[in-house]
Amino acid sequence: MKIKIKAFASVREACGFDEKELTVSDGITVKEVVLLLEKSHGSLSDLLESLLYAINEDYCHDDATLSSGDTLAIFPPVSGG
Amino acid sequence: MKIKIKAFASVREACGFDEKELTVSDGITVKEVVLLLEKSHGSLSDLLESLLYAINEDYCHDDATLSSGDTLAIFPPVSGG
Amino acid sequence: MVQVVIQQEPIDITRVTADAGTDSDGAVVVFIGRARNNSNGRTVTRLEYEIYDGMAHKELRKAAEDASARWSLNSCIVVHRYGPVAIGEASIIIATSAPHRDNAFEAAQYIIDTVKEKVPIWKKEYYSDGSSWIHETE
Amino acid sequence: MVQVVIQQEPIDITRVTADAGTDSDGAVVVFIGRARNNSNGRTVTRLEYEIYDGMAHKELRKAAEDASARWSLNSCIVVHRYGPVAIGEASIIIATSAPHRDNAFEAAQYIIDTVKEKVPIWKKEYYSDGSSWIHETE
Repeated sequence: MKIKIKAFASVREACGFDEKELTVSDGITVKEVVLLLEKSHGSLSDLLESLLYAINEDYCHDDATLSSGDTLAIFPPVSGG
Repeated sequence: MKIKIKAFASVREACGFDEKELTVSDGITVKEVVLLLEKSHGSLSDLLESLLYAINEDYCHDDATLSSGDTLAIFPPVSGG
Repeated sequence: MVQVVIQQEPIDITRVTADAGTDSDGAVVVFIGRARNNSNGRTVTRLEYEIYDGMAHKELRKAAEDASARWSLNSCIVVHRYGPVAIGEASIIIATSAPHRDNAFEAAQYIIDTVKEKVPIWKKEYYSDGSSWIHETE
Repeated sequence: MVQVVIQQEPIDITRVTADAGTDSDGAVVVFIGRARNNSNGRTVTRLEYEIYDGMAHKELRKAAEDASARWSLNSCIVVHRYGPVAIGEASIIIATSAPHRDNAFEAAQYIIDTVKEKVPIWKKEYYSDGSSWIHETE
């Protein structure tokens, strides 16, 4: 199935993209997607511990499973204000 | 000795003056001045319990003693802001 | 910078807000006290503030200086009006600025609390059928 | 009235402050977050904010609506910028109004705390010799 990945701030810079389509196996979890990304974007490792995730603009944990067409956003702790 | 009395807000209205010079005996206390005023301005009685006092623009208690030339201000609880 | 003004004229909120804050400040907090159109269930048509001029200024400055020292403010501006104040107009503005927001918030709250407890200013509410002095804080 | 805006342009502080508050409100609290010229001992030359557009708007609106309901605000306006922000400029403004001041203060603090915890916006500080993403709250 296809999902969309969005990356922000330091994660975007580590991954080298802000948005990307990915073909993954059905029922994949957020954690598994991140491990996939880490293989091709090693510098993501430094950020792993504090990463935040959202599926379709709702925060989720890394054990959430993705469905076809979902947008998974991956980003560091926020610092607005 | 002579002292000056200043009255504000509901106290001013009860006393009918905003400022007045009074001749009093040496060493008179704030409380004694107020009792004097109450004799001539009966409506002051209703306010007595909550009155605040300042001598020369500094808050004081009703057992403070006055000196010649002092300004005694008498007023209800404040309500600015 | 501590600036304290007691004036009869309407408060220039834009100017006070613009004067608050320095380039080292991450936070400016502005508190605006306004004349409300109701009080204890009665319709208020206007307010009038009476002040003990010299002492009000002294106590207000003390509150602003204490807050500036305690919360390391870089700027602290307080303006209070006296005389008639129309509904919707500001009767007081307090603007505090500091590097971090908690300090600016706490200082502004301290100052308005102190005004309502210690600064010799009194509010009279006017209704369609009379008026009354307000003697208690909120 | 809840109004939430995310924009690139400088914030019109005067207009937001003027729009806040109704005739039933005794208190307006305005919080202005500003770009500071220093951070952890380094000189900051400018800031740049990145946002997750749709989600930032959603989370910001949720914070404003939650605060409005919880503290019975009559008005609540939040404006956050994205893109470059010069030193001394406002990156965020929060204006809350309520009949009594405690509610307006608590609501404004809740909203800025929530922004710093949950709204997907990131700050990058630029120095004379580099830049860095800010990942921790104050």
